[in-house]
Amino acid sequence: MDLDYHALAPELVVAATILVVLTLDVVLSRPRKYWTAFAGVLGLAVAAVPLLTLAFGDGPETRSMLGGAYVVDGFSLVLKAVFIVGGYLVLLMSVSYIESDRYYQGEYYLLMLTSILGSLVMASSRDLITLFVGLELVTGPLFLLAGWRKGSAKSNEASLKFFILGVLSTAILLYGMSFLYGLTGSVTFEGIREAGADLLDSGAFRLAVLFTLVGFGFKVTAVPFHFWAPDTYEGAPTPVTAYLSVGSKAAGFVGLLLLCYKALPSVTEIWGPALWVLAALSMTLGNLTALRQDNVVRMLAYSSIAQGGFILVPFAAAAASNDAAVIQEAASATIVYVIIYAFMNLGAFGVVIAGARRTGSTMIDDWAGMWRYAPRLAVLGAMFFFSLAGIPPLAGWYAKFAMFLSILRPGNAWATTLAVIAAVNAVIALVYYARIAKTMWMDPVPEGATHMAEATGPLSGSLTLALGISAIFVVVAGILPFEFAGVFADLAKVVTTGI
Amino acid sequence: MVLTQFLILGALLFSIGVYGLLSRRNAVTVLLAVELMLAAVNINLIAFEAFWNTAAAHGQIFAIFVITIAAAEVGIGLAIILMVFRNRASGNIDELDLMRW
Amino acid sequence: MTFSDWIAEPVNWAFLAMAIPMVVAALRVVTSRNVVHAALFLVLALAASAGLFILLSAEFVAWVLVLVYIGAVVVLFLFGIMITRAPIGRETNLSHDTRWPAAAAALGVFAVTFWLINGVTQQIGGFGDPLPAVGRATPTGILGEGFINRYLIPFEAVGFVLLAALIGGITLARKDLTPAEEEEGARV
Amino acid sequence: MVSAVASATLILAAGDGAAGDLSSGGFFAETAWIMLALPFVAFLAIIVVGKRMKGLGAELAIGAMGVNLLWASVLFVQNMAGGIYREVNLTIAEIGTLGITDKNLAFELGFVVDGLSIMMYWVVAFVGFLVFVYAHGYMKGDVRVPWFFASLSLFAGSMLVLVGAPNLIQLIIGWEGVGLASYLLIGHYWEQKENTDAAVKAFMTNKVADVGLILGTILLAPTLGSFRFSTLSVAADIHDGALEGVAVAGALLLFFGAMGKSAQFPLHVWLPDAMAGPTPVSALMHAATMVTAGIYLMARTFPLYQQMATAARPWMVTIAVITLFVLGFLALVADDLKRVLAYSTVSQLGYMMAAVAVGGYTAGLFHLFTHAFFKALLFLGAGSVIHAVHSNNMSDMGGLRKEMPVTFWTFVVGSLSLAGVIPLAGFWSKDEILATLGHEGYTAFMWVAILGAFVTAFYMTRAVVLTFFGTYKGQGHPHESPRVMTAPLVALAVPSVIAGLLNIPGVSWGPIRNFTDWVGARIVPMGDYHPKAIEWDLAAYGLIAALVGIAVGWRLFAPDADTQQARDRLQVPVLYPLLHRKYYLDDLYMKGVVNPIKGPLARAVDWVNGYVIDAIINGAGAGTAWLGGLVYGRLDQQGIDLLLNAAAGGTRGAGGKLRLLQSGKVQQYAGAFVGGALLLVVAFVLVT
Amino acid sequence: MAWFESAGLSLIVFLPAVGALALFAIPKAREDAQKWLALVTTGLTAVLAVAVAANFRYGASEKFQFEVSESWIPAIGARYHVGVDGISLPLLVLSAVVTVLAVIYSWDHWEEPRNVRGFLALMLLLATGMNGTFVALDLVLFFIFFELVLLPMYFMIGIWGDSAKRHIPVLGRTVTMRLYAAIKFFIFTLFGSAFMLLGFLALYFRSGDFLGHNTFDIPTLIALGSQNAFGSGTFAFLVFGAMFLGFAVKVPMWPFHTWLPDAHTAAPTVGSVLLAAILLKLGSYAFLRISIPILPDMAREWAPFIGLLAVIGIIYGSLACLAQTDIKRLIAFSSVGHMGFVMLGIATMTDVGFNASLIGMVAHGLITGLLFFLAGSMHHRYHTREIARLGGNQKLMPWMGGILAFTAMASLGLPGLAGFWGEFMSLLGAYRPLAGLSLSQFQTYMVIGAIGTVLTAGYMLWMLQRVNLGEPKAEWSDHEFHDVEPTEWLAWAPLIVAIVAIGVYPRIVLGATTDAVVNLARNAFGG
Repeated sequence: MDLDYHALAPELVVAATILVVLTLDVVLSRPRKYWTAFAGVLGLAVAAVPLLTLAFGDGPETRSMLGGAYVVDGFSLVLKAVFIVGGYLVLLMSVSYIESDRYYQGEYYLLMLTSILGSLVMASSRDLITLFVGLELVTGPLFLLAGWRKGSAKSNEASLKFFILGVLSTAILLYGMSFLYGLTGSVTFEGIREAGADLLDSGAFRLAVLFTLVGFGFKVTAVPFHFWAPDTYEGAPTPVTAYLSVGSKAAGFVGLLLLCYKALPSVTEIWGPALWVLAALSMTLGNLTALRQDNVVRMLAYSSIAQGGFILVPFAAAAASNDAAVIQEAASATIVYVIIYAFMNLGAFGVVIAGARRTGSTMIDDWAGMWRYAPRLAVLGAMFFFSLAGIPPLAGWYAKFAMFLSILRPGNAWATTLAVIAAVNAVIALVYYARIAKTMWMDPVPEGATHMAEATGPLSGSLTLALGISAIFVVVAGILPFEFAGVFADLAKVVTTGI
Repeated sequence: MVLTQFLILGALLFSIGVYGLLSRRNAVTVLLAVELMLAAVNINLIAFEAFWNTAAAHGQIFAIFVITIAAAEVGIGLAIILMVFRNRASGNIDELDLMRW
Repeated sequence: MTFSDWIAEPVNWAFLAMAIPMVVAALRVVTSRNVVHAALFLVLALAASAGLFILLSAEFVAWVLVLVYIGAVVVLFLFGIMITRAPIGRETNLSHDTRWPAAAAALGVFAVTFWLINGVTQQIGGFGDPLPAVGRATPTGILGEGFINRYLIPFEAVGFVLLAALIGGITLARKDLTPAEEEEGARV
Repeated sequence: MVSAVASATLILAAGDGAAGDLSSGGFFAETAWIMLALPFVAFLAIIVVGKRMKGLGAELAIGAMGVNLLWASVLFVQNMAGGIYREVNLTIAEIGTLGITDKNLAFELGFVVDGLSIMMYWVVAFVGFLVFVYAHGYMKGDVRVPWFFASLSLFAGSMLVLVGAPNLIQLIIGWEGVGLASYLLIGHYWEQKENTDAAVKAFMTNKVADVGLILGTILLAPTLGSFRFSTLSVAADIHDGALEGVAVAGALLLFFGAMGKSAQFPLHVWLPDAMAGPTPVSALMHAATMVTAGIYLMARTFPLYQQMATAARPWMVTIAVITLFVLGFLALVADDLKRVLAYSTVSQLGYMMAAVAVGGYTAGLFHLFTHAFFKALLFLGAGSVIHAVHSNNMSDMGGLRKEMPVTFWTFVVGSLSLAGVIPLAGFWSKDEILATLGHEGYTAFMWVAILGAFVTAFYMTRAVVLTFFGTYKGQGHPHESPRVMTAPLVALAVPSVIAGLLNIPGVSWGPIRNFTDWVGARIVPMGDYHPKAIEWDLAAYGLIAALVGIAVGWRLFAPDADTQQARDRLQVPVLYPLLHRKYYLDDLYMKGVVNPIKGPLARAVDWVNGYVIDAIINGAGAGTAWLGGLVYGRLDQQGIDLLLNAAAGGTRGAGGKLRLLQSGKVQQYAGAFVGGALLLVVAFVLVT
Repeated sequence: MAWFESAGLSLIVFLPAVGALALFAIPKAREDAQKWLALVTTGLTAVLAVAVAANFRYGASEKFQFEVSESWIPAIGARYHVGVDGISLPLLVLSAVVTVLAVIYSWDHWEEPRNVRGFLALMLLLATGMNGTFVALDLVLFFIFFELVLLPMYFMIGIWGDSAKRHIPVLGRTVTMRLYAAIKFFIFTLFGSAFMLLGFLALYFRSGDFLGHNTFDIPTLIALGSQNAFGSGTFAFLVFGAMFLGFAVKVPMWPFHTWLPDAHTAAPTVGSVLLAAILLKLGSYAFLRISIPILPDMAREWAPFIGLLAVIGIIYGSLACLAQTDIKRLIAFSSVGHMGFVMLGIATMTDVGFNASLIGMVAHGLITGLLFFLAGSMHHRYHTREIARLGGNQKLMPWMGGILAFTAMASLGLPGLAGFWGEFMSLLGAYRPLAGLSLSQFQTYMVIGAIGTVLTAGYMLWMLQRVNLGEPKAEWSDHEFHDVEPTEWLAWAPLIVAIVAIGVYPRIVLGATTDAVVNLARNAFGG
């Protein structure tokens, strides 16, 4: 066993945190259960430390262990950072939400941390088995968390729908993977890459690739594999939804990235057009559908479908060219988008959580005139929503910019067409994002809303912290993309060279 | 014995699972259908393993992971079904239409 | 290889002996009007597949399947069925009206995969040949080594999956206690 | 060509002053810009402090004009003695090369002091000064005296900028400046809608004409590489045949501009309406100075017409003759005294234009010169009457010769001068125009012009008779105007009588020479025709026409000047309605052009904006929203139902459909999932 | 003053943004302090802008000065590259100065719901976007600033705009103007700029073919453009078209203009002023800064089309004005016509035409800005913008009426005031467009444009007649009207002075621009 404990440290810390939370949950009496939250948050913070030491300690080198089955390199470090920071923010948002009701706190954090652990595993996986198990580790707890509001019929439904479609997607994914393995004789990405090049013309291989993609398409809510998302997002506890739309979705993209760039770079002809179609469909249908939503969570669900489409665009770009530089740029565009999307979408959900507490509703119309009684929240809301819409100088612009950059680079007609579709969609998206801003800023306060707002009092500290972190990121990264805190600059290079 | 026969058997099983998944009303039976699909995956994996016949036995290991995960999922699924049942006194999934629009 | 060649091999008789009941059982799983019967047909199908595994020299997997599935999972199913009080007698409405489209979809899936599988065995050399591994059992040690060496991380991860499923499942499935009851439970 | 002109201009620019045998003038020529600037100073000063002054700012305006008059007089005398030429240009911007010239085209401001401009300076200053003085009395007690004098000063300044312009750009600035002042002063009593209507009409008519001026400038300037008149003159002198096309087009466009300001048919319609302004305004702007700007422009660009754009002449002279003849008739039916004078002005401007158009540079300018005196005199006289009777209408006047002797006698002098009775100024100038027309071969037009002289005399007689003879028909007791108003009348009567003597053909008055010599002091020789001796036969025809006109007028109106019959005597069928409706031109413009644009066309565009262009946009927006609803409602949430329903064969009928809609949500999602995967595989495996 | 050379422009750009942040350090109730802070910030910015103009080397106005180029987004090679040349200098100064005036005007003009701090902060943010656009020399930077103006303006219109209802044909709905206008403005502009961005990126990629590395640097791309590197094929066509969409919407050119009347009408006074005075210029400026020098051959091919849309805009805008019943909407439509002249100048592809567009932009900024100030102040007093209900304004408020008349005259292009030069030079350019363009076509444009000046005069005079002249309506008889107030004087006087000064001495603007545009035309089209 050639274990590199330094490289494994983040996972180990998270795993240890899970056990600590488990223990605390058993030991602590009910009023003290918030310590589990504290432990979880602290654990994630500690897990970030080895990330930094790995990244900057002796340079971002590639650390491979267990015969190449598990690799820690720039690519995985960046993504792990996203998962840990994103998870950290979700936990912060969860605190008051989970505390405020009779939810099972200890178990909640345990499941959440387990899911985060799964995403860490995925980021380092370099074979189908690890990838698959990691994915299940991400998803399994989420099936349960989606139904965490046990008393709510909506939550039950969310959970069941998510679960049934989830296992369906797992089955399809596995069926595809079985062929991937079967036709190449290898479960490692490297082996698949080497053998796959000769299988380009094999229909069964194509089936294998496409079924595997479909499995991940479920995670990233690509149309038409998205149907579970709106119902689940709406029904699940909002912090869980936030995590679903960010962490779990990012995990899906990690799977796609690994699959497309590490395992199947030689057969772009297979997955490129498929992802082109999924990207176009997701952007267009997601946006069009989001136009008609009255519930802010549901709207964010469709928006997240559309954003998923945007994130898929660079894949199509990579497939449209054989140039290594183009492919690298496409990969980094996806990663950049995922990073920025994580922060802004989490911010948006933070606003939703806070706004729902303020108004007692997630219906957009009930948020009318919010800036009069909750100006800071309204400012933050406008910031995150317009960032999602890609309006400079908020960070979202750079995500879209990088996406456009990648899709235009190949310069062929298909790629350019997709760019135009994306451009039109960017405009459509503005409509519903601006609609929320409009409601919060420009509509009169409905009767009685102010009293309710006064009654609920100020935001909890942890939620404020989460919103603050997201907001600072969204602004700073928008003005100085890639220079934020000077941290990611080097890693970004690794991203582009590591694949 | 050739590889094809197992693959076709797997495909048959997988398709039957698909049919069950799409047509069954009861959540538990839907879950049963999924188990059929996973069984198809396992047949594929083992058949391919036999075909490649490598020393490392990746296919079998994969199959064991699949079985384990499937078991965990059944547990999760039944827990969810149970919870739904507590609230609704019904195991039929087609009555889940709160969020129709 | 023609069908007559194929059928001449005794091992294929064994294959058919397991495959045909398996398919029939699978069909019954998805068509049975009784949930319990459906679950029991699943046992049959899985048992048949375990038999096939043995035929393919994957004994360990076969026994895992028997133990885990037939021994645990199906029991779990039966518990689930009973707890949710799904009617144990004959049921008339287990399937709903979507069964024709569902059948169409399933047929579509099968047709496509069948066609592609045929294609691959004809196009690519080796895929159509008799399976080499038959009759040569895989040493279980290799599997064990795989689990604690190359697949250590997923092995551990599966542990966490099970842990999460266990804890989460219990949390979701259990009847909520009132705070008062809980206090009492804590004291006990 | 461009280079030839450029080099010629360069020679000129080197001197930036005298050319040929002309002197560069002295101090007063050098600092002539002060004349141009003074009225603007007065304008600003009146706006700021006018209200608090004793004379409500009139003294500032009068003072400025007084200084100007002195200044202009000095220059006038200097130029009499020997020609002056001085041109000063200050570049206010370089604007680029248009890709055709070596150096940047430049916008310039400056002033030119030569025979033409000195004459104009003096006329503007002289008439202006007298009118200002007159107005000081006339406007006493008006609602906004300071603003009135400020506007007058603005006008005077703009007019001087115009006539002093050494280039087309500055000319345009002055041109539109006087237009603005005209607009402001016509609409001086802007509480009444008819006044503002008249002001807008004046502005708009001129604006239409200005299109010609601006386009003409645009045509000529890039060709020449400069906006300067001196360059234009030199270029015309060089006469490159290749440029004749541009020259003719440019000349016609400039002429179109002049038609507006100088009220040539059919753009004259604004001038009679402009009488809505206070009478001093009519006297100064709408008789003596502003309306002559078009003539001035023709004179300023005269070498162009004389040397290159001769092809444009027939068109121009035709317009001018129509103006002088046809529009004179309108004065016959007007009851408003000022309108009679206004139509007379239009007609006289036609004479000037006809002269300039056929090459009678001196003749046209001389008529401009004399006309300024007697027409200003007539207007001021009319103002004096109006001041007394508080009405513009001759039907409210009559018999005023006894009550208002000074006004009466000066008015008669003016009328006779206008009618062209020897030896008054109008006779000489009109005669020279007739002679020029004849000499240049426009004989038919000459006879029309002579006929026009008859009409002139006829309507002026009518006006004098109806105003001053018979008995008074108005309200109250009219009395002679104060000295401040009668003094300018007398001062104007003098040149109205004697000015003609300055340009008797062939007569040169020693050191002060002849009018021809004064206005001929230009950078290049004008090469125009002016008679060397009096053509007595022609003079006789003109004189006879005038005298017959007076006689007929007297005969028709004098015996029963008091009665309605006299006034109605001209109401002959066909002709009268035609004249009364002003040849229906106003109707044509309003009903044929303005109203359709303001009404249906503007509304149509607004409709297009709202219902077509914006509708497409809104439609796209609504369509997207609708599509969103469709995608969400039908496809995302229901589509699978429909799909499955269709696949199910629809055998179960409506009830079955309803049941389908209510069931199996999750399976529908799953179906879409499987279906999507299947489609992907089919599309990218089987098809490709 | 080396520091000024290097930091001057950045200060002009970012000082307002810093001011916007600093505003939130002041408690909400202390409105005076907030106003003073905003005034000092924008005032300082304007002083700096004027200082830049004072230290500008006019002899070398075709060169970028006060240039700064720093690393910004190394991953894509986008740099923080700013600088001014003769083309951008007048617009930069205009932008900085008008912002101060807007702050001064705001001093005692607040729309409901009153929120001094928020409004000022948006205004300052807007200033950063506007100033930044005019100095950006990197396509990405340009894009950021170009878009940065959207958010503040969206909120300005949406929150403080006109709450009147308006029935929208086709949509079949009655909408609240401010909401409708805000989102319309936003979507239109974003739609255009999405395509503009695609165009930028395409340039970026193609530049690599010539340089070996891809670049967003505008001067570098211009250098490539002057060698006609991008040619006139499909690529250039699409890129030009994409950028055209972005810029034309912003200008706005017919038929992309329909956001403008709604936005201008609905916006609060200061919003309308900034919108008209500065924001519209971003588009036309971008043509001169980006489209034409980088893709000259394509510009030449597009020129007749641009010219056509421009003259349609001139006529269409004027005719639409004649049909308006709302004074602000009338002024808004007049912008369509005036920007038509600006675009006609650009379409001629001559130095004179470019000059025309630049001085036209400055003049339109001053004049229409002032007109919107006036319309706002009148609305403030009459509480209506219905032309039919006004009348006799000259009598009720002589100074206000006088300034309105003055501005209307300037707007209709009276020679001697700023508005004339742009119109005149556009027509002059159209008479002799770039060699190779159809003479007869452009001369037709010239004639139509000239007719447009008549229509312009027509609606302006008609507006004056109905608003300013005549007797006041009976409904105002017992109203107390106060004439122009001190803050209004302070805000307007500089504009009035500038309109006259530029009218009499256009070198104030053209002195900076001429060498630059001559150089631009020469580099782009040779000769």
